[in-house]
Amino acid sequence: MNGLTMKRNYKEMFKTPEMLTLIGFFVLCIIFSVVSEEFLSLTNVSNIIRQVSINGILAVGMTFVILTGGIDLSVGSVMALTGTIMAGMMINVGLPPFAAVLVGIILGAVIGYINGAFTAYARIPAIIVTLAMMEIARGAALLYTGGYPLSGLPASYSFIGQGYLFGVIPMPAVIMIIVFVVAYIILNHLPLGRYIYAIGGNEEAVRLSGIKVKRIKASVYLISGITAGIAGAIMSSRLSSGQPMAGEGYELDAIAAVVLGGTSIAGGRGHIFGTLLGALLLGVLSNGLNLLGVSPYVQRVLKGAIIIGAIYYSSIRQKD
Amino acid sequence: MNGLTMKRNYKEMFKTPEMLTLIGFFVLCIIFSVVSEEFLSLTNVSNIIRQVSINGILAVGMTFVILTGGIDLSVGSVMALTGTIMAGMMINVGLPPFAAVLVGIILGAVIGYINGAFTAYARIPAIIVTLAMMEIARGAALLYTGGYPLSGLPASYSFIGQGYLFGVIPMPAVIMIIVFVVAYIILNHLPLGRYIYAIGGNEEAVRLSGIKVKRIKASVYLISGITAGIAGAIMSSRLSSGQPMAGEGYELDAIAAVVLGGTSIAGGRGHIFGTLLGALLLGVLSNGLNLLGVSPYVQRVLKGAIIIGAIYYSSIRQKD
Amino acid sequence: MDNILVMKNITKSFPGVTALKGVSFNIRRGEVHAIVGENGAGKSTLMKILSGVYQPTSGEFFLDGRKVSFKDPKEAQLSGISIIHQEFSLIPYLNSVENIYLGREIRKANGLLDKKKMREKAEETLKRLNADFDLNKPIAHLSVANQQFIEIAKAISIDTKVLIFDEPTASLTGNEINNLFKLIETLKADGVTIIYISHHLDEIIHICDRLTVLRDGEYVDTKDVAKCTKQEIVKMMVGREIINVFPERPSHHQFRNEIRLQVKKITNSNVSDISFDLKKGEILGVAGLVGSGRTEMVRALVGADPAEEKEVYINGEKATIKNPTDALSHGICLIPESRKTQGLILDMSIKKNISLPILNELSNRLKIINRKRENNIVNKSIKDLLIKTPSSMQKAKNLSGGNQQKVVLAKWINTDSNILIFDEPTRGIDIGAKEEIYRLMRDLADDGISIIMISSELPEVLGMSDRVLVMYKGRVQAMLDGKEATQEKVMHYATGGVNQ
Amino acid sequence: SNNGEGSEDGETNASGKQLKIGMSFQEMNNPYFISMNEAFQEAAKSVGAETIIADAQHDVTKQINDIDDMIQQGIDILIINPADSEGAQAAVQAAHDAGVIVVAVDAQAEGPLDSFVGSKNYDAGYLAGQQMAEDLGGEGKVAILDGIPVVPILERVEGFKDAISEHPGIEIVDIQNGRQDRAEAMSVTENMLQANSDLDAIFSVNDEGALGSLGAVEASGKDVWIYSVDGHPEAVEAILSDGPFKATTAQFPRDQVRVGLGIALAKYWGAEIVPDEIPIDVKLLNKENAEGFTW
Ligand SMILES: Nc1ncnc2c1ncn2[C@@H]1O[C@H](COP(=O)(O)OP(=O)(O)OP(=O)(O)O)[C@@H](O)[C@H]1O
Ligand SMILES: Nc1ncnc2c1ncn2[C@@H]1O[C@H](COP(=O)(O)OP(=O)(O)OP(=O)(O)O)[C@@H](O)[C@H]1O
Ligand SMILES: [Mg+2]
Ligand SMILES: [Mg+2]
Repeated sequence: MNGLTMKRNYKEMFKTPEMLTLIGFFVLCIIFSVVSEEFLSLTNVSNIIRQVSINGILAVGMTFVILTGGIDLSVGSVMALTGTIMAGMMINVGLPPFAAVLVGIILGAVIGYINGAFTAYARIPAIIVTLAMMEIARGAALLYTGGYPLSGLPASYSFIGQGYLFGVIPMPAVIMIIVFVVAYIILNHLPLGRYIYAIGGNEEAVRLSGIKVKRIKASVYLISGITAGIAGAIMSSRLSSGQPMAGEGYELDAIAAVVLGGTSIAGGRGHIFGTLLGALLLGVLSNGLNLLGVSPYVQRVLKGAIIIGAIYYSSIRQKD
Repeated sequence: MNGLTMKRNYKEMFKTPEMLTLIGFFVLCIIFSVVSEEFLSLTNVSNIIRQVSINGILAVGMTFVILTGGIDLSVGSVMALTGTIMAGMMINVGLPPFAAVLVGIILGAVIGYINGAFTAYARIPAIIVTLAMMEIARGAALLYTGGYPLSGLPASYSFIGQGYLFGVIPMPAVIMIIVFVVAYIILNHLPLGRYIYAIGGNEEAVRLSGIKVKRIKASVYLISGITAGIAGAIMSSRLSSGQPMAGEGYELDAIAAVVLGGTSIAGGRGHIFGTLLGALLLGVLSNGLNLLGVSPYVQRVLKGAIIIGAIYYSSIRQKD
Repeated sequence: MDNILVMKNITKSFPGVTALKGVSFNIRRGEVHAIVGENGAGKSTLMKILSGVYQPTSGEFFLDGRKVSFKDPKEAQLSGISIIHQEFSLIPYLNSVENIYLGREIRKANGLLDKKKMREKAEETLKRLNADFDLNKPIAHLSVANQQFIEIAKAISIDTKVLIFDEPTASLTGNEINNLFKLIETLKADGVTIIYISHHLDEIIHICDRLTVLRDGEYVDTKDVAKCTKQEIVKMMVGREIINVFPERPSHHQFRNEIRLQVKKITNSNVSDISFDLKKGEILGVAGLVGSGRTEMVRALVGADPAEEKEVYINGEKATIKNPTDALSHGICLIPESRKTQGLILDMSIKKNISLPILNELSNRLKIINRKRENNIVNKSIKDLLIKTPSSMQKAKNLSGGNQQKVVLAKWINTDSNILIFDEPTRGIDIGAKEEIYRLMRDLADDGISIIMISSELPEVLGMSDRVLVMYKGRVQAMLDGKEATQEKVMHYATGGVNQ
Repeated sequence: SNNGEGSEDGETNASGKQLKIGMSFQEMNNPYFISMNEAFQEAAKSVGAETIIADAQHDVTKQINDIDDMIQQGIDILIINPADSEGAQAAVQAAHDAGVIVVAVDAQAEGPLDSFVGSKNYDAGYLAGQQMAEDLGGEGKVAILDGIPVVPILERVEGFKDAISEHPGIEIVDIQNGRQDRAEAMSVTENMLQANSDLDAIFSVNDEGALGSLGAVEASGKDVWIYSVDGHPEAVEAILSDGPFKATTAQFPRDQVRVGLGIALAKYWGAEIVPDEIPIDVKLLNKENAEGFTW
């Protein structure tokens, strides 16, 4: 009986959405490595991870938000705003990189908290609050920079976005992995994480359990603001400048990563490593198609088709 | 007792979200007409209605989708694709405008149905399906046109987007009003409308009532595809060309109109004329800010702030 | 005998559970047939198969001698089988008329909805039920009882041969139950066959002709109701004798004079000027008709709903309670009446549901949850409350109603609160489990915990309470001593009577 | 940057009102257009005109709406920097019908324009191609980092290809689209470098994309040279720093606006005949001559 249960669990594990994204990921990798010899080279792999990192980090914050049943459409703009503010702090105010990054991340947290407060305390639908914040943060970034990218960052700052740990692991990837591990601990080993899942499942039941639901709902947007700030640091370092127009449309990529990773858009169910997989899958997809020299227009069609296909396939498998 | 109920209903009517959007709308109109003399001129009013029409039409389809608890992120791209196909049909195939528009709208319906089929039958979250479709349709539009806008449309075609009925009412506005009236009848006087509301309220219960839930869920995306096709016709006529890159970000404007109009993003509650109000409010906002000569960057910040402010204010009123 | 329904070897498996194992029996034309059994015995599952919600894994059934299999509920309805579900299946934001006619809309010749006609017919149907309320309100704003009426109206507004009631009285009280019984008589006289599921054996003895017992998904027996006693039925269901469901009340109360909770003047839109006190180790029963504001009173007390006025003293000290968190920190917790919408996170495991309110206590200094302690506490609860589940990892939504209720109880009992408020704690629970829950409440009280128990079941209120608070229209109508309280007295006050 | 304050004795129109000039930009998120706006504001101020500007954010429909709103405000002159040549037609027509003088700058627009002022984009691509071929000694493998498919961009690519076709030793091995966006261009270039390990040079259709490529090339440590079009301040800096960025063909956004506004004013003052099209020269910037260049 116990063996049977084990076996069943084992079989069911293969039907979880994360597992299917994993399979999809490997299938894609195999295809690409057959058709393109560069694909599996060390430099390309580190390439992919570096390219994935910004979306991966944004997707972590998005996972927290989506788990509570919310959504954060402002991440791309907030990333741009924090990135330009960081650049401005270094260039115009003369703060050292570390302090400038801190200022930017705190700003991200504050913006996230404002999103959260309007969503949780004022009960305005998250999609509206964060849509409005998307415009506000973008406008603010443009106002702050006057539309110009802010350049002239200290050379040392480039380490965050362009450097390597031990000479091989790209720093953005290192940061992304740290962000994922912290998120994993919060979601799986702290009460906060449980509450986040529980709120996505049944908010009223959590409230009656004596838990401060509003505070937790606000906090997930704050977390998303922080991850947007971290992404802003990497972005500004990678581009050696604060770009007020960076990150347009990134919110949709982050959502795609989260949902491809098996997190239910209605909240309550999902796994942070699913999100990592989702981000990797998207990254591999665009890297592979680029390596194959597929026309950009065809790439868009293929990308969309593969996303639907992957999820469709996984949904069939789950039904068996 | 009856009088009391009446009175309460009357008072409660003023607390519905639509009513609050209406109030916000009038407040904005009053402010703008005080500070800008051009605002209330006949030509400017017809201007606003024309400017609103594309978003208004997209928002009608979006209302259907959101009422069932879904979302359609592909409307902007589908509008671009149908618009370019219509242009292509006239320019390359030589179809008369009427036939070309029909082809485009049918294409919109087919794409919408594909969205719906994946959402309803394959149970893939709408946000993912339509996100993928957004990429696919955009890629297809670019492929079809080779990236160039398609120009050389017959002169008669410009009537749809640039003409006037009785010499004063802009055609796009006429079309928009027809679309709203048809939507009103479907939602309020046909069983289909009931089912759409009901599915957003409690899908399982609707299924238990023996209603073909999947078919209805698929149909709302089809409707959204049709409205995207209609918007595509107006767009291509207004722009005298098929623009493969048109409509980026329009999905968010359409969602904003729907939600500002008081439709619950979770589905089940809302009113189609609320959506019209929401679209008008957004249109008046950007027209008024333009007339006041507000800087484009500040406009973005203000637009976001006013949207949040309006909904926040309405949510406070509702709580009283 | 003329059988309208014949079931042969019906089996239904869900992943990990076999809910029905080869069930065969017959329903006679025109009878009122009861199905009884413990929670999770498979009653609802069987009814869902008969009404087209589920398809059997194997086996078959015959309606009027014809083999039938329904692919959806509409097909079953068209063949003449309708069901009133245990869990409501209404659309919250549609109004009563729209709900009643959902899927069967009446149209005018031009194809548009005939709203007037549907409204008139709905009014007619509701009149048959003696129900009276605003048909324009979205049903989310109606009380549970009125929602139940809409469910019934929905089912009887169709011509039907077999009508299934799955625990229809779980949210009804006194008069409404009598109305329902009258309705059943009328339907029966009209030749409708009725299948009736309930955990209230008195009701079954009152209105049913025959009964069938299910246990653990298996058919046990079918009997004439007239020929068996309540004791026999209980024994068939549970497999053992239950002599007295209510535990002995202690003859002398050890904490008699220690007042633990004092409530003064709770007032909000649903209740006004509620004052009472609660002693240490006492069970205070709260009785009243549906809609009398019992739930609203306790929700306002724990801060789940706002109150315009409220003073709360705990052990003589003033306590500020603005939300359930404050309440919990003062040792007060409310175990809500609706397990699905207020009690459980259905997609989460039993374990995570039970430990939710106590996660902070289960965490170490770094706030990391101690999994081992969590498992121990949860497993102990499962054992103590006899929750029937393959493992603590089972999702709450896969449990039967009664077992879900036990999970809800476990969740709040573990918070170590001094004041427990149970709102309809045994709603939908089988008699065996009820006995355990009563035992548990009595043990808690004997340990000095104070209990407020809201219940729509008078015998339960009378059997358990040290004192009984009776509510009427949002006010406290009377406070009775438990020993003196009788069915008649309570009903007198609950219907608005004043001191006799 | 809104209503420029017109002086008392400023230019007035027939009805005695102050002259109003509107300028609609395709985008305002990039120094190129910002410097255009600066030149516009200065020039308008010097004739005492009131100014109105709008940012289409790359959306022609928004541009049409913006221009409709400007017409409501009674502009006399419209300087349009079209987000799309065809799509702007309705706006040009509406302005024209309202008696507004319309001049397109930077990119052509359909409809009854009074004049068009724009860079010689074909030359810009051609010059960059020539310089690349020269630097490579007539041999090598090169790639194109394409952009948004609008006429000026397409002309640059055409000019570049024509220049390269004069050197049979040079092969175009890859064309990818960086959407003229720095972050996008960086990722695309990373992949391009991966796919073509023996790449010698990249031509980007604009500096914004080239700066993205530069980041990718520097990070890869490969010796790949970059050529581009625009004259962006950061590009100038990069060229002077002796890195992989070798040359860019500079445009003159301020002059385009100045000339465009001048023509419009001439029309406004009554000129009957003005040139339909005034191409503005472009200038190749490399290490030798880039010092001191600004827009
Ligand atoms: N959808 C489902 N998935 C998995 N298991 C299920 C499902 N529905 C019911 N079960 C299981 O089938 C068994 C029978 O459930 P059912 O709801 O029929 O019980 P019941 O007799 O109606 O109980 P109650 O008196 O508590 O309502 C239970 O063990 C239950 O957990
Ligand atoms: N969602 C709601 N909207 C408006 N009024 C409500 C709502 N819920 C309850 N009420 C009203 O509040 C009063 C008390 O409600 P309720 O029926 O829950 O009382 P109760 O005594 O707890 O009864 P029970 O617990 O048996 O349902 C009633 O007048 C009811 O109509
Ligand atoms: Mg049941
Ligand atoms: Mg109650």
